[in-house]
Parts: sequence; structure tokens; C-alpha cells
Amino acid sequence: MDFTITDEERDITTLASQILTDNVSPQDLHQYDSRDITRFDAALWGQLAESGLLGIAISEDHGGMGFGFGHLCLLIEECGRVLAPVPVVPTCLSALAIQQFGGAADSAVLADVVSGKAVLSAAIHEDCNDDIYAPTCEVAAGRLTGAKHGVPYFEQAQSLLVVAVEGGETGLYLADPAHESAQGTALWTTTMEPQSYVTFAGTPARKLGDAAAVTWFLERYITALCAYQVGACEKMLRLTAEYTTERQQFGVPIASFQAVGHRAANCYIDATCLRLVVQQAVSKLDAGEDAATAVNVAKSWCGDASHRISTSTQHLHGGMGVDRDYSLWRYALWAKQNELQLGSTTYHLRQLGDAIAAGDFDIDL
Amino acid sequence: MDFTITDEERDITTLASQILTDNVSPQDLHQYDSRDITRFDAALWGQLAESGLLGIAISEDHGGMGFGFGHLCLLIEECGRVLAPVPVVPTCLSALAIQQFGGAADSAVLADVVSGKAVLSAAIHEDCNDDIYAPTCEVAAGRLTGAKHGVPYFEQAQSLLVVAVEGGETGLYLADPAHESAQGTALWTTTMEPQSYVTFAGTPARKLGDAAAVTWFLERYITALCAYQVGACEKMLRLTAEYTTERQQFGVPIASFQAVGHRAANCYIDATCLRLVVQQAVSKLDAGEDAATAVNVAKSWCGDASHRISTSTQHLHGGMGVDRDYSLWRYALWAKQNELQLGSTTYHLRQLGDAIAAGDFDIDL
Amino acid sequence: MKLAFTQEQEQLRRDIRAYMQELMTDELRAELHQDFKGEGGGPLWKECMRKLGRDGWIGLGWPKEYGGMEKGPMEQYIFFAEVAKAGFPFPFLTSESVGPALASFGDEDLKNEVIPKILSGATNICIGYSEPGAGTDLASLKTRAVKGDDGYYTINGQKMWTSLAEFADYIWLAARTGDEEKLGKHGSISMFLIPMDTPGISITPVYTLGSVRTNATYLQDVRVHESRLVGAENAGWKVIMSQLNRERLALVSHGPSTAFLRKVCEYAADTTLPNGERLLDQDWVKMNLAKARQGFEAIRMICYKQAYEIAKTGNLDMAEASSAKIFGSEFLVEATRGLMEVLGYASTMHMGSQHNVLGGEMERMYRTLSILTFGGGTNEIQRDIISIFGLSMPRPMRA
Amino acid sequence: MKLAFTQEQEQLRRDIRAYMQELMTDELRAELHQDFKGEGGGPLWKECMRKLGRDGWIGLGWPKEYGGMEKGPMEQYIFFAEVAKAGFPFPFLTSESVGPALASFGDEDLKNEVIPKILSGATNICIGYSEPGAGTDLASLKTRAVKGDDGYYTINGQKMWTSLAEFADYIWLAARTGDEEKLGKHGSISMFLIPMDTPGISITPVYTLGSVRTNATYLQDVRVHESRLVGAENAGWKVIMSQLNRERLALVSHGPSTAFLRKVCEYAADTTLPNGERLLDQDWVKMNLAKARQGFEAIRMICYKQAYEIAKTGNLDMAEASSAKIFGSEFLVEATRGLMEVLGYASTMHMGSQHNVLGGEMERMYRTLSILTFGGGTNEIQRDIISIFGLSMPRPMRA
Repeated sequence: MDFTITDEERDITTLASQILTDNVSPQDLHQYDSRDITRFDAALWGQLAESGLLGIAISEDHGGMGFGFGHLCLLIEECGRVLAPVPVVPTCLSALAIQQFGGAADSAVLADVVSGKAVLSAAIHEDCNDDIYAPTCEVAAGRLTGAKHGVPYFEQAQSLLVVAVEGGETGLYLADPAHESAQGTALWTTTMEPQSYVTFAGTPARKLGDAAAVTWFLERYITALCAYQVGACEKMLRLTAEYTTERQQFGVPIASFQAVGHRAANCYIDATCLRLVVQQAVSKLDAGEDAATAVNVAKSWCGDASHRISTSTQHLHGGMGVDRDYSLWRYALWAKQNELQLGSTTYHLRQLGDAIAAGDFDIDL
Repeated sequence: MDFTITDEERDITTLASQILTDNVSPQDLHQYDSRDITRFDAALWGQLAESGLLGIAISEDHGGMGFGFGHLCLLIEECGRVLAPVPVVPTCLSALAIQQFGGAADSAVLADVVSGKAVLSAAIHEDCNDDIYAPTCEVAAGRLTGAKHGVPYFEQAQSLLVVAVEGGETGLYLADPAHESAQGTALWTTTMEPQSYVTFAGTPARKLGDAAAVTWFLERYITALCAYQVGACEKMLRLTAEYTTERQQFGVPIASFQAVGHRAANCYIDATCLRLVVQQAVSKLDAGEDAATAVNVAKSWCGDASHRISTSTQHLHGGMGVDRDYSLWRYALWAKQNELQLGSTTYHLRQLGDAIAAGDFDIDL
Repeated sequence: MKLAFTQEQEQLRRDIRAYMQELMTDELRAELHQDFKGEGGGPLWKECMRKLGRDGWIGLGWPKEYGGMEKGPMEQYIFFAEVAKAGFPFPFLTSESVGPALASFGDEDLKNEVIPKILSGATNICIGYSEPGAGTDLASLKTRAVKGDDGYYTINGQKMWTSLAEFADYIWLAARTGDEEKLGKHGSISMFLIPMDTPGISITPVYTLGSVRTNATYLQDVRVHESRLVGAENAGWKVIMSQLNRERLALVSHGPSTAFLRKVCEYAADTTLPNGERLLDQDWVKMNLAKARQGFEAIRMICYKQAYEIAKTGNLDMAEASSAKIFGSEFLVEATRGLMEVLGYASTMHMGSQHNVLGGEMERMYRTLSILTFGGGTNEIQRDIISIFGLSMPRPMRA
Repeated sequence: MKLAFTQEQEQLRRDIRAYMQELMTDELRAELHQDFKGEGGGPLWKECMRKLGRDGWIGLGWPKEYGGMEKGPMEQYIFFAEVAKAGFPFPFLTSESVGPALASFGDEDLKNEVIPKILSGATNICIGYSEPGAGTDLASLKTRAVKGDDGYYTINGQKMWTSLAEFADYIWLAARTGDEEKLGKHGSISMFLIPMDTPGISITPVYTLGSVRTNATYLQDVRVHESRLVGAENAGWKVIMSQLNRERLALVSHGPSTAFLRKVCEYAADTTLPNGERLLDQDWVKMNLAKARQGFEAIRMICYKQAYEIAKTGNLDMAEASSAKIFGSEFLVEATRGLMEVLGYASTMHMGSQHNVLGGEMERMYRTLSILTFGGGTNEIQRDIISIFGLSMPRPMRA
């Protein structure tokens, strides 16, 4: 149980934090609040590539840093802290899966990710389907048909991972988003993150792996969203501690009211628990251990903590929390999007319950 | 939506309150804290009979007052307020069902209830069966077999209502608890209320009614437990308001700490909601309307509010809450017993969910 | 005690529901669903308000002398809940809280000028309480009204969160008129009802999370005649309290929440999962819906109880009103969370998006909810009120 | 960062588990399950404590000079969690909190007298902090120790909630030795470690909800030599704080909660409903169990983090320790509720009853839980600590 942050880890966090806080202020984000400008800061994306951060978890063979998933999550956490307008999560997670399951033919796309040339995306959600592990999108004879909801940065993506079913077996596929048979409809998402509803009418799709590969990929993608919320939740909490310390009512900072201090303390507890259970999932995934339960625990906590911290910090800010000229309101939207993306708290508790019913009774064994 | 308390209603509450507070102090209850003395105050039982209160809901033909279920719940609420050591709930609820579904042969037992001669009981719970509406105890050719758990005051009871199944149909039956084929094992309950585990090996049982009668009976019994908790919860809250106002720490009453005041306020909200949803169920039952949803709502609230108020008031009392020389600790036990008796919060929410799935979408219609 | 509607009330409820269904045309919905215009103010909405006025609904509970129908508070609440269920952004601050406070405290001329306009749906009033430094601590407001010899006050100051000011005809304004040192914080405030077109009043928009516009309102040397006072000079605090009590009830009506619950139930009944089962038949879905129902039933009862109290005594029990405000606002946040789980990830899509669920209403709902826990008197103050007045506990420490 | 046990730690855990399974005989359980004797003190329990001492377990993390095995805090926590899982009432206040505080602050003679006895399982220490008027506000204690010229203090006062005093050999006593006016509330308190058989000490039992006996302890002209001081005169407050920090971690170990979760899972797997399905396969049962698991996993990680911090820095982060205390105590109450729902109505039957479930352990668990939220420093104080030290917010108002 070694919680020590290594020098490498600290360096990555410092570097990411510096680039991101230099480039992403609430004023910078304001331009994306209407739908006029796509939420994608190409200059920032270039800087992240230049610093090497986009290749953290890509092997040195492809020009990356050669670190693992855990190090990537440090970057993602910092993205969450500022709500960075760049597709780090879909791109880096998809690249991770391509690196793991792809072949020699995929070297180029990985190098493009490292250099910032490529954005990648993943098509997972489906309409009226509450199980991300049981898709209805179908592959037959190398052709994909069906529809996917909420595909992030589809319009920018050079390559697209798809969770689909073939002959009754779930698998992980790679499809070309530019193929004419893949039609995207731009969605208006709560966070303004670019996402599309995509229909596939016989889109060429190459199999990367079977159900185990899907699990490998989804467990990491889910955990990455959790890491994003670790950063976002801590930022919401920090903003609240500062605001309530400055804001005076009845002649004192409102933070000196016990009800205010205690509600903030509850958020602190949630943020602490969230960080720990996410670290647990990251650590297990990094070690290649069975992480199913740890991931369910992390994502269910992610939904709970994001919800409670978001609503509590909104409340403690009063009117300031909903004012679009302040920064907190955007965090409320990301909290909700990430709570519901890739399975709600209830979904992951159900999965956990199924595992328990299958005999997973003991925490320590 | 007439919330007016009538003079009659006020008189019953006043009379019940007077008799019960005169006769049931924490010191009086202390004698039942070990298993040496059965938790049944015969003198108090006699006084309640003498005052006419045991016959509130029994018709004047049988010597009762001729009021309805709603008036009975006022007495039960006062019993909950002091945790009265008398079998008002099982006796009066069973009597209500006998009056509703019985015949001329049952006049005597009703008269005995009114005069305080008879204690009645009801056998509902079963081991390893989470559905009180689907019993496994079976009746065939007028003989009852099976086992019931947690039968209150079985040893004192003159007559026993039993929820059982006959030819696949659930029904309400009347059995003789003194029959040799009905063997009771005394249980040690958390509240010290006398209860027994009863096995029936061909006990004569007379059918009072079908599944509709079971529903009629259980809905009222469940609601009566809720009414009991309305009184108990309000008392816990009142004790807490007083204790925290007296108890000084840091030179001030601890109630003047906002965290203390607000936690008590949360209990007040719970107690307010509980009272209202229970009144709603009582009102619908009294009017003979469909009360299934209202009863599920009331009992699920009963469990939630009892749990939250019990744990909060325990906490706010600190060590005093667990001290057996003070009175609060007993309320914690009744809160738990009544939370789990006749279906937990989750059980009643599941029932509510089933009703919703069956099309009960709208609150106002 | 008999907790059921009378036959007349039940009929009224059905009548209003039918009426509102007809009123809510697709065109009106489209107008209301525009970002930052969803709270009303558009041409179709204005037309509907006039119609509601003409048909007597706005004045349902008002005395006949003002053009009302003199029904009771219960009927008024039934109306209000049904309107909310229909999704019509009824300007309840005007008719349900400012109006009654004006009727209680205003002088005859002012009442005769304004109330008939309220009841005919022809006027809107925005509320000028909050200031940059005065929110929860409302009584510390700094907007100052100085009376001259000519019977005119000159008002200077800044108000925050003046919602609907962009199409309001009046502002219901709290200002300091007395000497705070001598008269105390609460005893030196007066209430004014001032036409928005009075020279010196200006507004700038403030855009919020919920796609709702609110405003900052500036008052620079605004000259207002003393006849615009509501109640006596320096007696404004009790007018404010009266208005706020009414506002709280309106804020937590069970109308919108139960309407959403119904929509989600219908969606779940109509949605088939890949395995062929209805979404509605999943145990976890039933549990989320049941939990929402459990809480909404309590909100419904607590609101009826409030309406009953107003009818019976003309007043609200302080602790019960605060309980309604707290539970109504906080439970709605929790229930919405559970309902969005049922609707799934697509429920995070905006109203303006293709492939949204339930027309994106839940996404907007989510964004508008958070103001309820601090608006209308923050829930911390409400809990203080409960511990003091409901439980007779000593006042929590304040500076 | 690598959040897993080393192979050695994992082996240790398995060894302890096996050891404890052997230790917990049916006879011992029967002794422990008696009302008001369940926390130890019986002959079999005493024998087990000696055995734990002989086999080196109590001193697992202690320096060799005291007879310890010099393993780290992580190993110590692993031991403690496994002992708790086994249901053995380990007197952790003595070995896990008073012991370390004594080692940090006591002088050599006192340490040499007491610590070997602690590590051999031969002695118990009860804690004398609380008084009738001093609970949360511990520093307002009134027990007074007056020093005479002969190097002896004379102590008078009354202590509350002195659990285990009936079979303790020492009392760890806080008393006022200095002038409160001059030195302040906190600067005038000293700590003593006093043999319980010192003349003038008497106890009377207090029986509690959880069938646990505690005591009121009276001190009348108790004469204690200055060599019994722990730390310097008037420097007792930091000794108290050190002890309490360790106590908090021990209070919220994930051991007992996860042991109960496992038992309930096994019960649900073994229980068949009338329709032939396993209780464990019901969706609602799975959800209740999953929710318990979700929280216990966090408690587990937060406890390991604390053990890591002690190993790494010798100290606990204040805000994290308070988070562990709050979440550990409050979540356990909620999880127990859900687990009792799974066990059903029969789970309300007492240990001594026939037809109980899981031997009635949940019923007792329920009755013993509530003390955790105020014991060891009430959760209100813990939340204050978090807002001050974890969030750098100003100190909440106090009188």
C-alpha cells in the first residue's frame, strides 16, 4: 500500500498543470459557451503534444514517453481541474487500446497521436440500451451497422474505436469515421463538448479484440472519466473554500457559519474517498490485476461524489454559482455528463451486485 | 384537504395522553429492561379499557365507541410517544379485522377486547420469506400448518389472526392460540416486546376472508405501526430539543451550534413529512378508498424517518443517548423494530415500484 | 381530518388541466424553449397571460373587488400546481407573492392601479432585494432612498438577481430610508413599487447556468413619489417577510416535479431494451421511480397543508413553511438525479439537440434546480428558523 | 504509487486470519456474547490476551526494546483489522492509542513498568477524560490534582464513560494541575497513569444501549506520586491529542464492517425464498450489498492511507484522519441499515433469542454503532477540523 508519489509522477502533474492553467482560464472557456465555436483549442492541443504529454502512455517506439495508464490519469486529472477544451480522454484512451490490441499497421496513428496530428474517438453509448457491455451495433463480414450516441469529437477524429457485436460475441473494432457510410449528426451537449450521433450503414471495421479487449478498454475509459472528476471535484471544492472565505454576510465570512463549513467538509470527505478509490482502480489496472470491482467502485463513487460536490458547491456559492461570468457553473455540467457517461452510479452498483451474487464476498481476498 | 382536528379527535388524544403519561414513565419501563418481567402492564391495560379507549374503533353494538380507524391511530400515536407496555396495536388491529370480516360468533371476543379481558394477536411474518402478502403457512380442510415468526403477545392472546394460503389463494384466518397443535417459543426481541415463534401442526383455523381481506388487514396494521412511529419520532425529537438546549459545552447550550440546530431541523422535516404521509394513508383507509400507494409511501417514510431521527437524536445526545438510565435508548430499539416490521423501506418502495410499472404514474389522479 | 379534495376542487383541477393542455401549443413551447427566453416575455407567452387573465384564472383566489373569483387558497394552489405541471412559466412572484403582499400592505390608490393589471395578466413585477453585499443578510442592504421636501424620494443603489426585469413593468424595491443606527437594520427599510420606466433605472443582463436570464439593476438618482411606498416608511421589513413566505410555497409546488415523474414513467413504459423488456420493468428503474414518488407525495401533502393553513388562519406556520422550502428544493435535486439515471446518458443532451430525450427538458431542469436551495431565503436560514420556531431551541450563533 | 500489499504483508494477513479463526472458539464466543460482558474481561478472554501477547501479536509494530516485533504501522493495521474481523474485542485503546502515547511522552520508568505488560496482554488501561460537564469541550474538565511538598498530587473529581474500568489495571487520567486563568484551559492540564487500586478510586457501573457496561469513576483524595505524570506538568493536552488521533483510526477500521458484509452475503447465498430463488439473487438485495461494499471499499482505502502516513511521517494528516472518523462511523450506520433489511425482521432478535439471524450479531451491532459518531471526538468537531485544516476556511463560530 504505497501511496508515495514518485518524482516522475510529480513532474507530469506539474508540467500538465502548468500548460493547462496557463492556457485555460474561465475567460478562455467563455468562447465555447455558445455553439458558434467548436470546443477544441488546437493551439493547446499542439502544446500538449509538444510537451510530450499526449504520448505519456505510448511506447517509445512510437515516440511516446512509455509510461503507463496511471501516469496518463495524472494528465487527465489536470484536464478535469480546468475543464480543458481538448479531446485528451477519447484520444489517449483509444490510443492505449490500439497500442494494446493493434498491429504494425497501427504504428502511424499512434505516432500521429503523440505528435498531436490525430484525434481519436470511441463509439460506445447506444440509444435505449442501458448496458455498455452489450452493444447492438453489429459487425458482419467486416462491415459495421447500427447507431451510436454521444460519440465525442467524431468530426475531428481520424480513427474510431467501436464496441460492437459479431456472431453474438462482443468485440472491439476500429472503423474509419470518414467513410461515407458513417454519418454523424452533431449533438448539442450539456457541456458543449463536441459529440455526434453516428449511424453506420456497412462501415468497414477491423477487429481489434474480443470481449476481454472490450473490458480492458472500457475499464480504463471509465477510470479515466473518474480521474477527470477527481480534478474537477477538487477544483469545485477549492473555489468554494475561497469564495465562502471571502464572501461576507452578517459581518463575517460565510465560511465561519458551521453549516457552511460542515457542508464543505462533507465535500472534502467525498473528494478524499473519490481520490482513494480511483487510485485503487488505477493501481490495479496499471498492475494488470483484475480490476472489475475496483472500477465499479470508482465509477459509482465518481457519480455520487460529483453529484454531491457539484450540488453542494453550487448551493454554497448562492447566485454566484449559476452566474455564467464566474467559473463554477461549467463544473456542474461536467459533473452531470461524467456521472451519466459510461454508466451511472446505479449501473455500476448493479454490476457490483452481480459480482457479489457471483461470489465476490470479501474485500480483502 | 381538511387538516382540521375535530373536537372528538382532540378529546381522544387528550384522554389517551393523560392516561399514558400518568402511567408510563422511563422508571416504569425500567422493570422490563431485563427479561425477568413480561412487558405487559395489566393495570394500564385495565385503565385503557375502563376509559373506553380499547373500544374506540369497535361498534357500539359490542360496547365500543364506534369511531373509525383514524381515531384508533390517535391512541396508537400516543402509545408510541411513551412506548406503552401494552398490546394495543395487535389487539385493536386484529379486533378491527374480526369486526369487519367476522360473524355473530365473534361478538364475544370483541366485547372482551373493549372490556380489556382479551388480548389478540396476529401471525404475519415468516422465516426466509420477504413478502408478507405471500405466506407459506397453509390451510387445508380447516387446519393450519407452518411456522410464523415474531408473533406479538402470543402467550397472552385469546385469539390469533393468521395470514395463510389455501389452494393457492391467500386468506385471513382465525386460529386458537391455546390449541395444543400451536406451539410457541418465546423470543428475545430487541424491544423486549413479548413475541413468539409459533409452529402450527394442524391447528383449527376459520377463514375470515380472502386476499382482499388480507390486504384490508395488512394495510391497516402497517399504517398503525406508522402512527406509532409518528408519536415515537416526535418524542425523540422533543427530548433532543430539550437536552441540547440544557446541555452546555464551550459555555453555551450545544443547541446554539448551527450543526446541532440544523441536524435537529432535519429531524423536524422528517417528522413533519412522516406525519403528513401517515395522515394521508389514514384518511384514505378511513374513507374506504384505494390506499395501497398511500400505505407504501407511509411505511417507506416510516422506515426512513425513524432511522434518521433515531440515529440523529442518538448522536446529538452523545453518551446520554446510550445510557440506560435515560429514556432515549428505548426509542432507538422501537425505531428499528418498527422499521423492519411488516416490510422495510426497500420492501415498500419495491411495492410502490411495481404499482408504477403497472401504470400508476400520476400522483394527483 | 379528511385529506381529499372536495368534488368541486377535483373538478376544478381537471378543468384547469384540460385548459392548460389546450393553451400549451407547440408554437408556444418553441417560444419558451429558447435559451434565456424560457421564463416568458415572448409575444405568445404575453398573449397567453392575457387569456389567463380574461378567463379569470389569475384572480382565482382574489376578492371580487379586484376582479377576482374569490375562491380559497386551496383552489389557488390547485391552479398554480396545474399550471406548473403544464410547463407554463407562470410569473408567480407577481401574482402569488408580490400581489398578496401589496393587497395586505399597499394603500388603496396603489392597489387599484396595480392589482387589476396583475389579475388581467397585463403586468409583471420584478423583485429588487438582493445587492452585491446583501444576499442572505438581506437587511444589510445599502440602496438608499432619501426623502426631499417635495414628497419625492431620491434613490441610489444597485440590485442583483432582478429576474424578469427585462420585461417587468414595476420593480418591488427595498431601500433604506431611515437611520440604521437609530432604528436598527430591519427598522430602517421601506418598500416601494416603482414603474420600471422611471428615469434613472437601468439594467444589464446576467446569464445563468439554467439558460435563464437575470439582471443587475442600477438606480441612479431615481425620483419616486411617496405614494409609491408600500406600507409606512421604515416599515418595509414585514412586507418583505410576508412576500417571502408566499414565495417559498410557490417555489416548491409539487406541480413540476410530478409532471416530470409522469413523463419519465411514460418514457420508461414506451422504451424497449435490446432484450425486449420494457425499461419500466427493470427493478432498478422501478426503485428510482418509487423513490421519487415517495418524496413527491410528501411534498404534495406539505403543500396542501400550507394551502390549508393559509385558508384557515391567513398565515403559514414558520417552521412548516421552512420545512416545505427545504425538503421541496433539496429532494427535487435528488429525485432529478434518479430520473436522469433512468433516462440514461442521452438525457444530458440540450433541448436544442437532436437525439435528446423528453425534448431535453430534464437537461434544462437539472440546470435550473440549484437556485431553489438558496433562492427565496437560503436553506441555512430556513433550518435556523425550524430550530428556533419549530423546536424552541436557542438561536444558532451568528456574528 | 502502488496500492497493493507486499507478498509479506499478504502472507501476514492470512496468517493472522488463520490464527484468529483458531483462537475464536465457541466457548470464547459464548463468554463474549454475554450482555454487559461482551467487551472482554472474562477468564477465556484474559487467557487469549496472554496468548496474543506470548505469540508476539500485540507488539507487532513495537520496538524490540519493549518486546515488540518492530513491524511497521501497515502491519499493525493489518493485524488490527483482522482481529476486528474475527470479532475479538481487542482492547485497542490500551495497545493502539494509550500505548503509543505513553511511548512518546512517558518517562523511562513508567514505560518500563507498563509497556511490557501491555505487549504481553497482561494489562488493561481505561481512559479518564470525560466528566459530567466536559465532553466535547474536554478542556473544561474540573478534576483537580493539587501537588504537595512531598511530590504527591492529591486528586479529586469525577470521570464519565470510563469503559473497561471494571477490569482495568490503570486509569489514563486527565486532571487540572495549573491555574486556568494564567495558563489557559489547555495549558493547565496534566496526564497521569495511575494504578486502579490506588486508594480513593471507586467506580459505579453505567449500562448502555449496546449491552456494553461503562462506568462513572470517582476520585476522592487520591494520592499519586509525580512519577505517575505522563509528560511534564501542565503539558497534558498534546498527550491527549496524540492519543485521540490514534484512537480515531482504530475506531473506524474496516475490519468489523467487512466481516459483517461477508456474513450477510453468505446468509443471502444460503437462504432460499419460497419461490425457490436465492435471496442473494434478488436485485434489491444485490443493491443493498453493493452499496455497503462501495462504502467499505472507501473506508478500507482511507484506513490504509492513514497507516501509510503513520509509517511515512509518523503523523496523521488532521483532515484525512477526521474524514476517516466521520465517514467510517456514519457510513457504518447506513450500511448496517441496508444489511438488516436483507436479513429481514428476524434480524431484530437478540443474541440470546432462538430463531435469530446470524446469531443475533446484527442486532447487537446496531445497538453498539451509535457511539462511534460522537465517541473519540464528536463528528461536529471533526468537521470543524476539516474545514479549518483541510480547506483553510476560517474557524466556525464558537462561543
